[in-house]
Amino acid sequence: MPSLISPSERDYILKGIECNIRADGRQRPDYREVILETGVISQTSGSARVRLAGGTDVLVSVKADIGPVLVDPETGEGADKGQIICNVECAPSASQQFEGRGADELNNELTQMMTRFLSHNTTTLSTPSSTTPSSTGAPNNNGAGGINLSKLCIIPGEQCWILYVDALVLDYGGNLVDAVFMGTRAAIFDTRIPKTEVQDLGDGNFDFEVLDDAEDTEVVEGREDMPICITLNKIGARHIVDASPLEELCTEAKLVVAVNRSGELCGLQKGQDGGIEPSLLLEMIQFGKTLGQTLIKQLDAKIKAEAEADTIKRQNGQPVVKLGFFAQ
Amino acid sequence: MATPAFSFTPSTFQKLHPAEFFRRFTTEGVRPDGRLLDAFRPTTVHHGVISTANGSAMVRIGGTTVVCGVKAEVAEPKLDAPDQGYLVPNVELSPMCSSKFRPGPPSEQAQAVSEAINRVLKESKVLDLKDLCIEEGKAVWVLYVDAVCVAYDGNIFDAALAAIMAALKNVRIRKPTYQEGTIKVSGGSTATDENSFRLNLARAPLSATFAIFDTTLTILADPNVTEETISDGQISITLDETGLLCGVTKIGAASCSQSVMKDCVQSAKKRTLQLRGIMNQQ
Amino acid sequence: MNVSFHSPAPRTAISGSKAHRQSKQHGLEDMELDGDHEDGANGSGVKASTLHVVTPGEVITNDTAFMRGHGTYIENEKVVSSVAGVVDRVNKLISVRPLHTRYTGEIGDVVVGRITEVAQKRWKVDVSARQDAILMLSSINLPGGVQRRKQESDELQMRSFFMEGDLVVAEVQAFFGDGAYSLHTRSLKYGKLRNGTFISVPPALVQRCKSHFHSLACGVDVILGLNGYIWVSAHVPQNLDEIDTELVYSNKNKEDITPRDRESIARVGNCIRALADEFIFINDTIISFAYEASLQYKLKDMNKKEIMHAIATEATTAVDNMKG
Amino acid sequence: MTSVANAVVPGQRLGHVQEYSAGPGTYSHQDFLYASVVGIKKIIEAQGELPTLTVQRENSQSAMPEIDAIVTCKVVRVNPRFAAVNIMVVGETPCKDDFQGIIRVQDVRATEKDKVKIYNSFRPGDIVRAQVISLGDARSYYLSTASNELGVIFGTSVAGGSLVPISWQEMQCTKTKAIELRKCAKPM
Amino acid sequence: MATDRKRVAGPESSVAPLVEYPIDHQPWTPFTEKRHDSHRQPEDLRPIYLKTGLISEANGSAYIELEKTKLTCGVYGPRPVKRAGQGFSDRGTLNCEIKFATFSCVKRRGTMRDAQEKELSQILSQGLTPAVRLELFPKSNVDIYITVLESDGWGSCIAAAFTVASVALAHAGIEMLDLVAGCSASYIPTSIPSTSSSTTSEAPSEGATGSITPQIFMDADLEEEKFQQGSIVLAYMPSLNQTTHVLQSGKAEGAIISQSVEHCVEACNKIFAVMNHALLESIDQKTV
Repeated sequence: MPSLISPSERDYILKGIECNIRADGRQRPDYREVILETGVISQTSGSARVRLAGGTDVLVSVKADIGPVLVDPETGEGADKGQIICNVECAPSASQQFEGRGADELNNELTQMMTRFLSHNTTTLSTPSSTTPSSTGAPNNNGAGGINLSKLCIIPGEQCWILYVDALVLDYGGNLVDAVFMGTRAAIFDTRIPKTEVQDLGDGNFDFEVLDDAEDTEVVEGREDMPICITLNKIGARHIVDASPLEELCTEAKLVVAVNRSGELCGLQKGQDGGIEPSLLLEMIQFGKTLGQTLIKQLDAKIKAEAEADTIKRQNGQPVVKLGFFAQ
Repeated sequence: MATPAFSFTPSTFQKLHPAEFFRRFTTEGVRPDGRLLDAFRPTTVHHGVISTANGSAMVRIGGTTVVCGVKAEVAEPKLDAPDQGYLVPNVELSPMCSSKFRPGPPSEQAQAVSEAINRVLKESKVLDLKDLCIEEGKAVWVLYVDAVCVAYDGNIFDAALAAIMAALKNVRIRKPTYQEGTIKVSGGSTATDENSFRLNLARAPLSATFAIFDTTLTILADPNVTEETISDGQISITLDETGLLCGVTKIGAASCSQSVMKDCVQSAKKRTLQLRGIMNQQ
Repeated sequence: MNVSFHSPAPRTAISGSKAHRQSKQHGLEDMELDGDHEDGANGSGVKASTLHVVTPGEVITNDTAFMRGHGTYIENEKVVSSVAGVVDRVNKLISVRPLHTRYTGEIGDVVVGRITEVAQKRWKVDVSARQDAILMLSSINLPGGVQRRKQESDELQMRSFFMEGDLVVAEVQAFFGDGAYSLHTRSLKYGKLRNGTFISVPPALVQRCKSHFHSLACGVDVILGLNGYIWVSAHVPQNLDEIDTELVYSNKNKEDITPRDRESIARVGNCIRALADEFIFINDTIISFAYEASLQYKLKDMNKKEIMHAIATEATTAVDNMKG
Repeated sequence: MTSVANAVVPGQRLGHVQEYSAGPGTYSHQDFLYASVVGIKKIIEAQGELPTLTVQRENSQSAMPEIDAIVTCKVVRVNPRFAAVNIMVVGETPCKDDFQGIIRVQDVRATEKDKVKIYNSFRPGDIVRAQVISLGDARSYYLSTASNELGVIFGTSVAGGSLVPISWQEMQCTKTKAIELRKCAKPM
Repeated sequence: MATDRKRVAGPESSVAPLVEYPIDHQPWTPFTEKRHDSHRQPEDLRPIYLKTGLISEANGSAYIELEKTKLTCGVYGPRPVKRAGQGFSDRGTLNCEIKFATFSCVKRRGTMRDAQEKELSQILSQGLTPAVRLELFPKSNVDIYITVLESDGWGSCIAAAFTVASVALAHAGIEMLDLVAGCSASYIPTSIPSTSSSTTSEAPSEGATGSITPQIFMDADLEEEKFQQGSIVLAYMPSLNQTTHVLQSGKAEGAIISQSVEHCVEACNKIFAVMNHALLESIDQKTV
């Protein structure tokens, strides 16, 4: 991750974007090639590794664990819900800038963003009391995060599944956010949660058992509705996607647009130290939305293809071999 | 003292020779801000300024502003005091209120003030901690009393203590019910004497602070921040409503003779009486 | 919009490319360690035409006749590798060239670097070496006069010459006691870089050549820094006699970089990336061949792995044919 | 009360660039001039040129050293190469937080630079008037006293008395009458 | 914090008591009444009280109050960079820190800066930097410290932080391109959906929000936020017509978002007038 850029490089990049020829020959709305593999870590409930050709390398793991439900003392909200706990960490080896405490701010920014965009609780940001009281039957069933948290509850008021989503940035080559969210979607699609059997012991007491059968698992419900992120970098009067590290250094303002498959916007966040005119902002949101829907389609097709290939291999009794870290 | 050939604006002179600048004023019996040596700054008190707190108050002494909020939570009592709650006073001197303070853990001054106030509250038995018991050995109230300094212009001790006392007076806690290890309070309608209780404060200590100048033997009431920085030390006298001494805190290396001390106590009596009057208005 | 998803694939070597993977001093075909001594090398005999890759601690030979070079040490009279890399032999001297390493310079090397710090009378320059190189204020050509004396005012306005972030091309002039390189730009071909884009490749892929400044037929200038930093820019006709010394430190790109120029620059840049991806030595000849090979693809497709591979393959074949 | 009609806040459009030129407290953006500080708008007419629009700030910004500014500073440390100082006043405005500066040995005086000894020019505690010559490095501004009216303006002798200048490079203690060496500023 | 030895320590852990509502308790809902404080229309903001110059030690300061929401801000600088190891920079840096007072929210907040406060601080400096002419402050720092004394509505609290910080910056005499006004809006459905929407639809066109178009509530308070599907916070420079920050969470259709951006921009222009007034008032005070 370079931290410095010369004025002439900046000028070259800016003018190149103006005439739609980026320094590496891409056009403004072009992504780099995405290399994706799911199921790369066997100890997790689900995992994926996403790389953008030319640098960025993100490993996302999902681990399902059983824990107590989180209840809000004031509203009683949360008793019948599971949880998603997100964490993004940039490995110090990914960039010289990340050494020591160098990545703290970025880690926190990405973690908070992921929590906000993936969490069911549309206002996780606010005091925990501000979720929709279930008693009123307010309409949002699955929040912006898509995942159905109610399905993750095992015994209401007591135990639930907690999905720990950990993204580890192994290498930095620009456009972290998009890569992290693509990886997260792939990892959640790869996730299998064991089934549980709840027994009523009477007196309002319950007990449950986790079924040990590897075949008897469930997928994460609502995973199709999870959003992914498109980062638009405003450079000059134009905006590009999937910026390279040098392009990121020229970025005046970036806009992260979270969008789900039905084209609903699930989050917006401006980054960097510049401003955007409102009309351009709306144009960028619209652009991100269209792009995001296409991206989700292609990403899902790829995830599905890989899952199917794995299933066929399993049915034929062939070992499912992942290239993992030996791949190019 | 400074070579007369060089002329300075007053502000430049004050910056270069703060002590000398100040001395020229005090020898005339006034302070740079126009006050007499024994004058306190205008003081205001507002009660119940924060609705998310169980009790709150804002105290302003000159340019120093302190907002205090009390939050009540439930905790297990200590093993050796199963029927006593907790009273946890803290003074926050954030980097917002003055450039003296840096972000991060509390500064030395914040620690000193918090500890001094904690001692006053504890040792003058302002509140019977048994009043905070919900279920003996099981659950008690914790009162987090946080005084946030919004603007710092000296004499934080007086301002913080007054804000804390005013906030404690303002506290209302919903009456709790204890059931199988969980504490419940009723919500909804506004707090009344029916569904909530107030604190029974045994005493109301308030303080007056003076800055000491060793070389000139000057005593200044209610020092502001510049006076604090050039003074040799400060002494705070804490008195309750009957005029009984609750505590004396001195910081800095200044020495303080008996007669000076006596004068300070006399002045403090007058001041705390006046402050009490301001607090009870409304 | 243009996006494609791929599964990872195992690395495939480019066939017939070995000539380009050799070190320039000597082919690895010359590599002949006496058969008698091969037993020590974990039973794997050194075959003449293969690369001899060793890992740290691996015995290269136990023939005492050999001398140890860089990347090796002697233990129990055996030559042992201290790095992971490829064995090189010059007569009786054995050394191991590490696969991944920072730039190790020699006096006279042309390097491309980025200014990281402006200090007292000197700049610190990142040249991908173990430590930042130093460019002394006294080692640059001052503006206004060809060989003007350094003045005190120059010391106070060093940022008007080079600022943090600026890219420079310079020559390694000397070594300091602590091993840092001292650079100089006291030639009109050196100085600030403009009108183009920066690419970084492993330093080992750039070989020492007669010239590191190339003007390709496609109208693109390339500076191949021996430290693996490469500058690809629009062609600027150079007339060394009539250079305005004030302009040497300008930050302004030239006005007339056409979209065609940009496309060519991007294409050359992608060719260099494609070659570096396959660990092929980079020089002007192979870049030209790669450029020719790339013309059948659309520019925006050149980021694709398979196309990059195809371009690299075609370029190496072309070079082989030329040599053959 | 001032005429609030002329009071402006940052971002307020003040005029067209073809009518006025931008003075202190304003900036131009696209075709217009805007205020960049809170203050009173003033128009300074000039002969043969566009009138200059300025905004006289009401809330003075904390003082910051600028190149060529005259600063008053206190010497905190000396070594053979330079004297380290705290810049306390810029022009006539005191700084809320002191800035760091150094006076390098070659910047102490204008002539016979190679004979200058820092020890014979400044001592810790001296109040010095100096001029900013460069933004310097990451930490310190570079200052110069190479001018008659620049140098030590106030100092304390070894004995604790205050010093009075007796020549441009000597000062005398008012207590002991001992002479100490300094680069003195000529009183104005 | 059990390890915090620099503060007067309380018990190791404590919790807020559970709140039990009486059966006849009828909380406010958007289906019954228009807004939580009934005198407002959906597009109305709460009245803003804005005042400069409360912190004498700061270079600039301001206090903002939107009914219960109360924030103070102090600006220090430009002052020398204190942190060692930072290289030369020909631009100044803007450093922003926001802290919620422990008693500012329904739930007591920690004394240490938490992850959320750190993120918010970053968001604020991202949204304020475009307005400050940092090129005029080489190698210096401008520090903005904000304390939230009371928060009634998350979005409005962030929005108020933008507003109060930019007024404090202007009050500090710092050269700026424009003021930054902050505004928030919540998307709140105002009718109960007719059918249960508990089944996740497989067809992407029928998103979980169903067919109900939520209403845009400007400057929602905490009670209103409990019903929101999503919310947006916009920071905007009125004179230069630039958005300096946008933060949206929750789900919404594109049309709602463009509508709320427009609403927010409009509201920011109103807030700008208040900011303008507060700053001019500070001139009057001085010159009287």
